Amino acid sequence: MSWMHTIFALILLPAIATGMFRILRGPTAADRMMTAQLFGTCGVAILLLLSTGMGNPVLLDIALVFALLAALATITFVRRTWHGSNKRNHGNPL
Amino acid sequence: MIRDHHVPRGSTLFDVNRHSFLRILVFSAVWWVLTGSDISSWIVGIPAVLIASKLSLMLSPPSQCPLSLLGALHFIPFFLYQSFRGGIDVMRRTLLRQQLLDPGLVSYVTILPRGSARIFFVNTISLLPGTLSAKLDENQVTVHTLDRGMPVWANIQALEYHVAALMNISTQKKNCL
Amino acid sequence: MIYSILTLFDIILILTMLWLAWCLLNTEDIFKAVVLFISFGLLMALAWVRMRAPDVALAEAALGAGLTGPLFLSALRRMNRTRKGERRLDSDENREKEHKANQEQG
Amino acid sequence: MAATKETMEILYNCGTLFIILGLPFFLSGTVGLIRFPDIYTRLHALTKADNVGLGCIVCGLALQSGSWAVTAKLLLIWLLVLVASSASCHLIARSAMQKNIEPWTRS
Repeated sequence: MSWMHTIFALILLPAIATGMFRILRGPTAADRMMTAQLFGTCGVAILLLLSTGMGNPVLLDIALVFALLAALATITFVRRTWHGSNKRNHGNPL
Repeated sequence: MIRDHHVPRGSTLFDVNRHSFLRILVFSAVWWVLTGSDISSWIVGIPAVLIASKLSLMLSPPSQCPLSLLGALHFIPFFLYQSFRGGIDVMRRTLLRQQLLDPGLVSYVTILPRGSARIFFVNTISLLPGTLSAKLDENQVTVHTLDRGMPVWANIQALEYHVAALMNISTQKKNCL
Repeated sequence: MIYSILTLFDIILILTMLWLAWCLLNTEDIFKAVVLFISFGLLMALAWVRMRAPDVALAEAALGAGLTGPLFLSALRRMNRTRKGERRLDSDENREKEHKANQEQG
Repeated sequence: MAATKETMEILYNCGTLFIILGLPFFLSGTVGLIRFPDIYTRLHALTKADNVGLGCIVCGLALQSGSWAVTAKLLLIWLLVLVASSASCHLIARSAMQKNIEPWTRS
């Protein structure tokens, strides 16, 4: 247990909360998706810090899953949702 | 994608050449990292490692431009330093009061061969200071830059040189395949 | 000391999640809702961690954010395609058309 | 054993410094996401700042952990995030180019 790491994690939490504005406001769909990516990266950092702060090494595994799956969502978004939405203009989907 | 190479595809399941040995070593290391020092986990681990190395050999067959250790020793410090500079650069632009942005598109023709070297190059461009790879047509990379005043061209060229050294590609030859 | 910091952490996390959930329920744009859902899943995993249930957090991160998110995104594309093919099964227009047809027959 | 204890303490403090160094990168990544004018510049802020910030934090935690297994796991996580974010960054930028989204320019 270390209070210092907990404070660091606490500092990172507003970074996530502020990212919300971009989801609400983002003009294009990609802007919104990028915020989800930011949540993923910040979430990994918070989990790493909490794993020392709470003294629980299992949290490293959760961080690993975060790192893998946040990217999965972005890639699905680009290949499925965003590309498919106006295929008429550009005939070459990837 | 590199497809026209001569790796014995129809070989036996566990024929031990240099490539498969290396991959088995890498995947064993990953398994060790994931599970820690628990010996009983290797009951599942050994089959998993073998299947993973077989699959990886099938999906991305070893290229003729293998990684060089010396190149990696040069590349890693270069990459760490450059990406750190990139982070500092972005931080400066975001936190200062007036906006220091002068974005634009730069196009760059790479001499790296198609395949893993070029993909690696395009992906690492995004982590360099002020550059972001936005498009890849054959050997032409379109790079978005945060500041047109930066020496983008020189930066990318340095990166290309290091990637070539990492992948054992001589920069004189146009194509290593 | 550490407990007060963790409590503060929890409070901020809860407030963020409540705000997120409120926006998620209120939004009209479906894509925005999907992105908010993915973000909510990630924060929910953090919340499970704070409730000392790391195994549930693992499942939440994998299922909530990792699988359901891409699933929704794929479904969204199907929905758009259906809409373009003028075959909106569930829309009010269709229902009105059916209603009119029924009335004409009746 | 006093010497090893001292080195441990030095390593621990170095790790703390690294973590403190990493935090502003994350904050600047978020600020950039909010402040920058178009999608490409936001991608710049997101990928670079966050990766460097995570790198600093991983480095600091690795120095503090004092065990090779934990260090290797932290490095694996960082590598995964690095690969994932650079790949998805390129994908988003390429799709944006294909959709003819014009980059913002100073005019």
